[in-house]
Amino acid sequence: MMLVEILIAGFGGQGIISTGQLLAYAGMRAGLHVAWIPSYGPEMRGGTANCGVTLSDTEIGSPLVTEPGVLIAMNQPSFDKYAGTVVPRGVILYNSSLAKDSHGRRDVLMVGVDANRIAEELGNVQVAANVVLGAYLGLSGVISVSAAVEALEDVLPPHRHRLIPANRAALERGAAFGVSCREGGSAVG
Amino acid sequence: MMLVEILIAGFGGQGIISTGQLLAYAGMRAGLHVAWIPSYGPEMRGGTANCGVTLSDTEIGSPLVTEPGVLIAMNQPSFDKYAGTVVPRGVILYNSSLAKDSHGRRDVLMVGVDANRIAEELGNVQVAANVVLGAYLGLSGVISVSAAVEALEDVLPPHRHRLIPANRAALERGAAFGVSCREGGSAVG
Amino acid sequence: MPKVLMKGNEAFGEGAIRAGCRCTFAYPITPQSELTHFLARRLPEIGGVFVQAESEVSAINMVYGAAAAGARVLTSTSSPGISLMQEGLSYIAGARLPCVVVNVMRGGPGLGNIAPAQGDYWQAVKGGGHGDYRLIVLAPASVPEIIALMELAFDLADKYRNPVMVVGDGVLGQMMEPVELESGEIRTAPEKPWATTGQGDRPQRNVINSLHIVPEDNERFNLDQAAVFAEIRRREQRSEEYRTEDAELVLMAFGTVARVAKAAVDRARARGIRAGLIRPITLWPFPDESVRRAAAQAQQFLVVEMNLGQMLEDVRLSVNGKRPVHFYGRPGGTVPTVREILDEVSRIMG
Amino acid sequence: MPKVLMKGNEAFGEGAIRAGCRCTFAYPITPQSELTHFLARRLPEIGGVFVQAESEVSAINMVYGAAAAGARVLTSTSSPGISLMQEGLSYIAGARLPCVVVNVMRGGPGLGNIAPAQGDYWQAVKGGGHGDYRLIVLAPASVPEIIALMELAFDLADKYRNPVMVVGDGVLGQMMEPVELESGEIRTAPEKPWATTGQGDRPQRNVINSLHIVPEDNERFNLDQAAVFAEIRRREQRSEEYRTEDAELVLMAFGTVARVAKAAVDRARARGIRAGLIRPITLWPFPDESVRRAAAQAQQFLVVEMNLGQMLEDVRLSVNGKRPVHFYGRPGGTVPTVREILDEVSRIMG
Amino acid sequence: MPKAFQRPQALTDKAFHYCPGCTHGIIHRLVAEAIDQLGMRTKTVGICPVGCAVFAYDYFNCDMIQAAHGRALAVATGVKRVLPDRLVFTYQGDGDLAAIGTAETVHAAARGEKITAIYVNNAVYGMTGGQMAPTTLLGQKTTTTPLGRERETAGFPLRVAEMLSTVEGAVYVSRVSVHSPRHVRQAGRAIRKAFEIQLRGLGFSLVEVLSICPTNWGLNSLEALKWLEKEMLPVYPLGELRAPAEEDAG
Amino acid sequence: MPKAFQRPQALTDKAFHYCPGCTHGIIHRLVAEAIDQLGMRTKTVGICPVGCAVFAYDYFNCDMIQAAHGRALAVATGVKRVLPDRLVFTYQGDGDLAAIGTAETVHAAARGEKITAIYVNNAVYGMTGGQMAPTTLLGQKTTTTPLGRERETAGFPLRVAEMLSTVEGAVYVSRVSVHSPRHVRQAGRAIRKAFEIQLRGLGFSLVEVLSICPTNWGLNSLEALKWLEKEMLPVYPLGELRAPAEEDAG
Amino acid sequence: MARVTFREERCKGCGFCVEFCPKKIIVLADHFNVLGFHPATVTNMERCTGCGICAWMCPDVVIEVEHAPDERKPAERTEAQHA
Amino acid sequence: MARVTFREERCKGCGFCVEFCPKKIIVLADHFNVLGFHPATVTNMERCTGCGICAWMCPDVVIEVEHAPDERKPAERTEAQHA
Ligand SMILES: Cc1ncc(C[n+]2csc(CCOP(=O)(O)OP(=O)(O)O)c2C)c(N)n1
Ligand SMILES: Cc1ncc(C[n+]2csc(CCOP(=O)(O)OP(=O)(O)O)c2C)c(N)n1
Ligand code: SF4
Ligand code: SF4
Ligand code: SF4
Ligand code: SF4
Ligand code: SF4
Ligand code: SF4
Ligand SMILES: [Mg+2]
Ligand SMILES: [Mg+2]
Repeated sequence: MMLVEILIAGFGGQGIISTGQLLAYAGMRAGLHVAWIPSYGPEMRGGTANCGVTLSDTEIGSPLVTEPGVLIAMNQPSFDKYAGTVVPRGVILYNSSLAKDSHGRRDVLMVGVDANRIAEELGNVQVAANVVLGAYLGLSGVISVSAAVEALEDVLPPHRHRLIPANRAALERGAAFGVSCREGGSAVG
Repeated sequence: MMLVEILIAGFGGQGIISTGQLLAYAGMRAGLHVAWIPSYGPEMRGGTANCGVTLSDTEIGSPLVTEPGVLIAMNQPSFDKYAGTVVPRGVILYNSSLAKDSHGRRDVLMVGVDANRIAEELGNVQVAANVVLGAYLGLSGVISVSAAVEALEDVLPPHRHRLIPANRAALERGAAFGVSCREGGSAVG
Repeated sequence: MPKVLMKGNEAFGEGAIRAGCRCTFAYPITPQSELTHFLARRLPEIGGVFVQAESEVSAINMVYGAAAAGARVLTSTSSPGISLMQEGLSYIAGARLPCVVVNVMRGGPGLGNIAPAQGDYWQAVKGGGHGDYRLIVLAPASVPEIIALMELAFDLADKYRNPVMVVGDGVLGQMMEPVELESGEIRTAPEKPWATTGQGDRPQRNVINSLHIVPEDNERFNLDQAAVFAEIRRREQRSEEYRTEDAELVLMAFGTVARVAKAAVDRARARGIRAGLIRPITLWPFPDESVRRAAAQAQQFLVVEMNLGQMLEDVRLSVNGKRPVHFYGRPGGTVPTVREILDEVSRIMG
Repeated sequence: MPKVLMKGNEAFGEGAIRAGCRCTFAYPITPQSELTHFLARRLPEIGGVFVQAESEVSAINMVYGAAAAGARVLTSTSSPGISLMQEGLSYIAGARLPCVVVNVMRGGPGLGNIAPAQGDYWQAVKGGGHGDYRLIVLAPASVPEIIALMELAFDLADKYRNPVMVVGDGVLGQMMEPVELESGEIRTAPEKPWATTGQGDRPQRNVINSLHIVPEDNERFNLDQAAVFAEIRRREQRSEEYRTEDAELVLMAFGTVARVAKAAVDRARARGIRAGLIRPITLWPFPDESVRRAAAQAQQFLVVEMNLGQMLEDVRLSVNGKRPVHFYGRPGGTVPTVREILDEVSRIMG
Repeated sequence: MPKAFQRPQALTDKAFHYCPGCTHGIIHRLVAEAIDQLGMRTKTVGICPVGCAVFAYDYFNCDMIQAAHGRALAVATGVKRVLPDRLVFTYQGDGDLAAIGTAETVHAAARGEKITAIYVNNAVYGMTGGQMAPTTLLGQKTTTTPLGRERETAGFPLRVAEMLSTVEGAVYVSRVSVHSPRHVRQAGRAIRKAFEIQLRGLGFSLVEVLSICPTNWGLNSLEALKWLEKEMLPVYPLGELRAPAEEDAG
Repeated sequence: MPKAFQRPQALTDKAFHYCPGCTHGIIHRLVAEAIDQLGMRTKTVGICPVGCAVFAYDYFNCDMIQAAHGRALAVATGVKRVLPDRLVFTYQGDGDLAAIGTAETVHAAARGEKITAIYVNNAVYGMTGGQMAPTTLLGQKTTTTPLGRERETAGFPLRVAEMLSTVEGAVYVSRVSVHSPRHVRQAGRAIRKAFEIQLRGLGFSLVEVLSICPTNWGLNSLEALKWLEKEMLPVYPLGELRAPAEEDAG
Repeated sequence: MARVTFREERCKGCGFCVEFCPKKIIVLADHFNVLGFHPATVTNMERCTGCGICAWMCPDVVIEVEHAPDERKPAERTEAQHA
Repeated sequence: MARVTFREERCKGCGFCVEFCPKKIIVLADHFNVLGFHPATVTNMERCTGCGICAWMCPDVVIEVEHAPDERKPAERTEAQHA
């Protein structure tokens, strides 16, 4: 049985919500059961955003991600808040452009991705979250990167399809990095 | 065991409510359990009023008077509406100044009292209902007329105590008539 | 003091005043309007406050404010008005504010009519508002008892920091019965160090609030309240038992109906049927102890209500399958008669 | 059509549209607001009406008007908003008007929080409003099921001329799951000869009303409705049974919790405990037939809810003392985990 | 002989339950006449309140809905949005429209709903026994202001027409009275005009009708008419507070 | 050096949860400053709404009550009637005060309750995700008016200050804004004046403060200030709509 | 000449027609009707102008007015009387 | 001379102080604060008049202003500047 629970967290405006939906759509394309759930309400004020994605090969019970197997932390507050909730032997990917490993957990795989820098290199800082998602996919292989690339059409409304190339590049750059981590073990890129 | 349920009905303004309360107070003075309940709500519109009084030597169950043992009908509509609800062997006293026996029931004691005329003779048409109450007391003896006279103080607020003599006279004139009926059997006075 | 005839609706007000309540916010509705008339006259005479709110929604939220400010406070209405108060009641319970709410029930649903009914039992005892909370619910059956239970209501509200509802019906509100007003002491509210009265000399400011944005905090609040409710259940069950000692058939009824049922018990006994009556005085906490005790001996239960069968479920939960529980109900504003109940008793004991 | 990811809140709207509903009156509230966003956009596109009411009180009364005029009509809110609708719901039931009301439940009482909860079970099934009436209450557990049950909801509402409530919670409203939108036919409402549409060519004018000033009339109305309710109870009970055939322990849960409980059943079975699940789909009529059937064989019941124990009472009434009924609850906006339920199962079966 | 005056078609034959002299009856007739004049009887949906006029569904000879206390304008909104070509009116008392129904009133107006409110201001809650209404005059005795309404504790009479005349969606706001034949005539005109404006789709209309409640004012009917004229008119001046610019109606 | 500007005593030290640039924060500060200036911190009871300001009980350093959505003025009435010498204020958004709370607002004003409403008009429902408010401008896009508010279906912006200025018990009604330092200063004065009028027992006071919601307007904070100035001011003109005759305050 | 008819059984004796009849030809009768009120009645039908004012003012729609076809419309007459 | 201090950890980088400082001496820093915003800071404290406008406009009460005792009250200054 496969069941992956992923928490994606960061500032509002970092594309957290759509990155989560992208993962869910990619899971769908990969034939998995998927569920996506955002945090909602006044904790949105002050500019934080997060969502949980569940991927499973059987029916999904609760879609709430309270003890994630995987955390994607796009900024420091998110890292600080959620790093402790990740299950032992889980994975934490963090945006090392904006956050550092303040926690020092040894029982999880800790991967820093210089996502803002990479995204800026790709000409669009807004794709940073997809860089990290790409890294996760490269690292875990849970879904193919091509499924995620294809799913970009599902997530982006037609009038934003011009953004597909940048996002595709972000996923692929991230994935390459992720694969390299898998090969090289825990790393900060 | 003694249990008397009396329904008093007529136009608003005929003093129905206070006559009922007078009877209840009189019952209290006579050491009985008493309960009084008015009809209420939109049926008050259009100028009708009625109330039920229960007198008992034991605790009173429901104070609602739906099948009265005694009906005091102060006008024709009340007579028409309630004469049929009186239990067999009950008593109907009606204000023969304004109503006639439209029903012709033979299984009840039917007593007409020319109450408006008597009250006008006493100089106050507003005491007509007390004339009929007096008649009932004289007829039934369930409570002494003097208890009712004394209870006038309880019902009338201090600034209306000047009305006591007229009401007293009404009760007494009625009672005298009631006693005469008792002696003479069913009658229209 | 001599006995006076008093209307049930006035007795609610009189009881409140004797309980030390000086503060009422209400909106008129038949069949409880006399309560507002009484208090609109009486409260200003004794330095109290009567405000006619623009609606029941507003009234219950004024109550919320006055209770937060530490006052013993009352509102009163009838069925549709109680429905409008559900959000406010849930907030008051959520903020742990004491207050007393009177419901002089009438026929429903919808506009229904203004005749006596008991169709709001579930609303009162299961919580018509959202979330897990409980109202303490008292059900007087006579005008003198209204006064006594109003005094109790304010005490319980303050003791448990929880809203208390006192339920009557059109008959109870409209009827007059003799009451003897002992010149007993006017009660006063206990100290309320939590009240939002302005910080004054307190070291800390006070906050009245029902928001617990973190689910775990709200859960803790709910569990703490569950403990309070358990204590109330343990300590505050009240009922009147009438001729139950040797009863084969136990009638269960509250309020006005219980008076009719009591007469039916006597009449049944006269016919040789060993009937008895349990009259819940607290509808919540439901007197399940009494019912369980009675179920040890009685063979049958008959629940009589002015509705389609609501308290019935609480009786069934208490009896828990041990005995048959029968039901006789008259919904929509009609009052069962002694004769009807007797017929039902005969049918069962036949 | 391809599968799309859809939010639960949007699925309520999508289901309504597919049911032929073209008319929604609502007031925003977390966690159901996306429903209003969705319909505010979609309904005008298809010639429908979306009105943002000034309050939930107003919304439910607009629903009353639209239903009286013969439309399939929806409103939607979350717990505090439902409390504000209680008078209106009682009127709608009293006037025998069909409509659908969505409650995406959140933590209570009071303002509570916006997290998923099930604290409004009693309010939904026992009637939070005044008088004797019933709501038909449906409880989907997934986004696709939301769509299906919304279609059913409108059909049942029209069939029985009674309001139907569909309850979810914050999780169900906020989550996205894949749905396959078959291009099935849009349903249409049946003829409504009783609707107040202007007399037109009808020989008689129509009146929509819940006032029956004469108690006997209101009683007759109530008894007629009782017959309708009995029919609904007979015909419309729905539940999902999962591995109950040989279950020694039957879990009972609805909505989101039932999903968690299902996972717990599998895990318990893996540990050799013969567990099963009954998931009520209709909370009212409660599927007591299923429960009674299960009680013939199962030794134990465990009710799991996101509250302090509400459906618990209906389970106990159905089991009627035959088997022990246990309870595990997490109130105030917390969702039980598979692990917690398993622990509870082990404790009971241990 | 031709009828100079006869019962309007838009009234049923049922006798009113109102107290002797209660002007609710006159206002009913005026509404019915306006419906007749516009030939809309079979295309009208009326909504009656909770208040003395609660039984109006028995009196208006058209499809009728009985609404919860104060919610008639929300109900009317629901009806009109479903049936945009019908004539939809509410008939409400001052407790109903101006106390418990305040939000519904203001927002039906703000939305510019194409419905008409007939608003009967009798300065008191008639049905429930003469309590203070938002419109009760200062000093006026009611069952909940036994010493007369005091500004310090019970505030000031609410002028609904003035208030709504600040609201853009309320295109026709008029105050009339029925204490004399001339005023009855004007009232009838105003009601008809409001209906016409509705049918032309211009927006929300409200006609406030000053009315008497002899029963709860403790006066006989003729005294009550005089009291209205003497006491109410100064606080509630008559006239059109808002009307569409193009004056082609009536 | 003496402090030219420091955190007012009547604010706790808790950081606001508002979005960057949200002017709720400025308005909080102004209210707190007015309380400080009047020396009333320990004699004040504040009531916060449901809306983005729901956590205001954590921010104002005085006794605070969290009220149900729209009911703050009813709650305040309850408090003030029990504690007539306290300073009692509500802090409410436009959804809270002008939609669901309309009746409470109008009637607190009509009763002339001696309380002050701080009414934050940001033309939108901030907290719940940017739905239309009664105050949303025509053409303004919100999550429930995705094509912009249309008069035909969604009606017109409600001008609360204008509406309440017809109500006798509302003795002080003022509209201010916070989009520039000068306007912030005026807003502070108006709030203080309202409080003084309350303390003098004159009646109900309301200060409408135009405010921005960059998050739901889809603008950055500075753009939002400009939008307020350009779009909102014409619809919601600033000024004192009602004030007591004797001008001795402020 | 005009004719005024009363549905006597519905009259509540409020006296409005009596008060407002410009010709002062309406009175309340001595007897009670079924509702218990003294019903209104016209004393001298000859003098009735058919102006309809009695009917306009009657809260219970008790009164019907008929008039000769050639007369002015009642509305106009009233206008003149009450302007 | 006056001094302006920022509780940097509370700044949300809205830029109001930057925009409204009459001396234009406030900028948003390059670094992020703990909240993830670029916090405001004064570039040239010498030029600060202590007018307090930055503090008045700050929605998060981030700023405190001190000034020399002999100067005019800040309110007066502002009056002059913005009248
Ligand atoms: C929710 C609710 N609250 C209160 C009532 C009681 N009630 C019925 S009518 C009414 C007021 C009637 O006054 P008004 O609207 O002025 O009409 P009037 O009778 O004067 O014509 C009230 C308070 C009710 N039926 N429902
Ligand atoms: C009874 C009820 N209905 C709806 C809500 C949801 N709700 C919370 S805040 C709000 C509106 C907030 O808007 P506003 O009052 O303008 O304040 P802002 O957030 O814009 O400052 C709504 C609809 C609620 N909490 N309770
Ligand atoms: S109570 Fe007043 S308003 Fe009601 S019918 Fe009688 S006179 Fe008319
Ligand atoms: S949502 Fe709008 S009103 Fe609410 S805090 Fe953010 S900017 Fe301010
Ligand atoms: S029609 Fe005119 S003149 Fe004739 S009775 Fe009536 S009011 Fe008098
Ligand atoms: S106006 Fe009508 S009800 Fe009044 S007295 Fe004349 S006929 Fe009778
Ligand atoms: S005090 Fe005035 S001059 Fe100094 S930084 Fe602030 S705004 Fe600029
Ligand atoms: S105004 Fe305040 S929050 Fe905004 S940038 Fe300046 S210091 Fe930071
Ligand atoms: Mg009225
Ligand atoms: Mg707002």
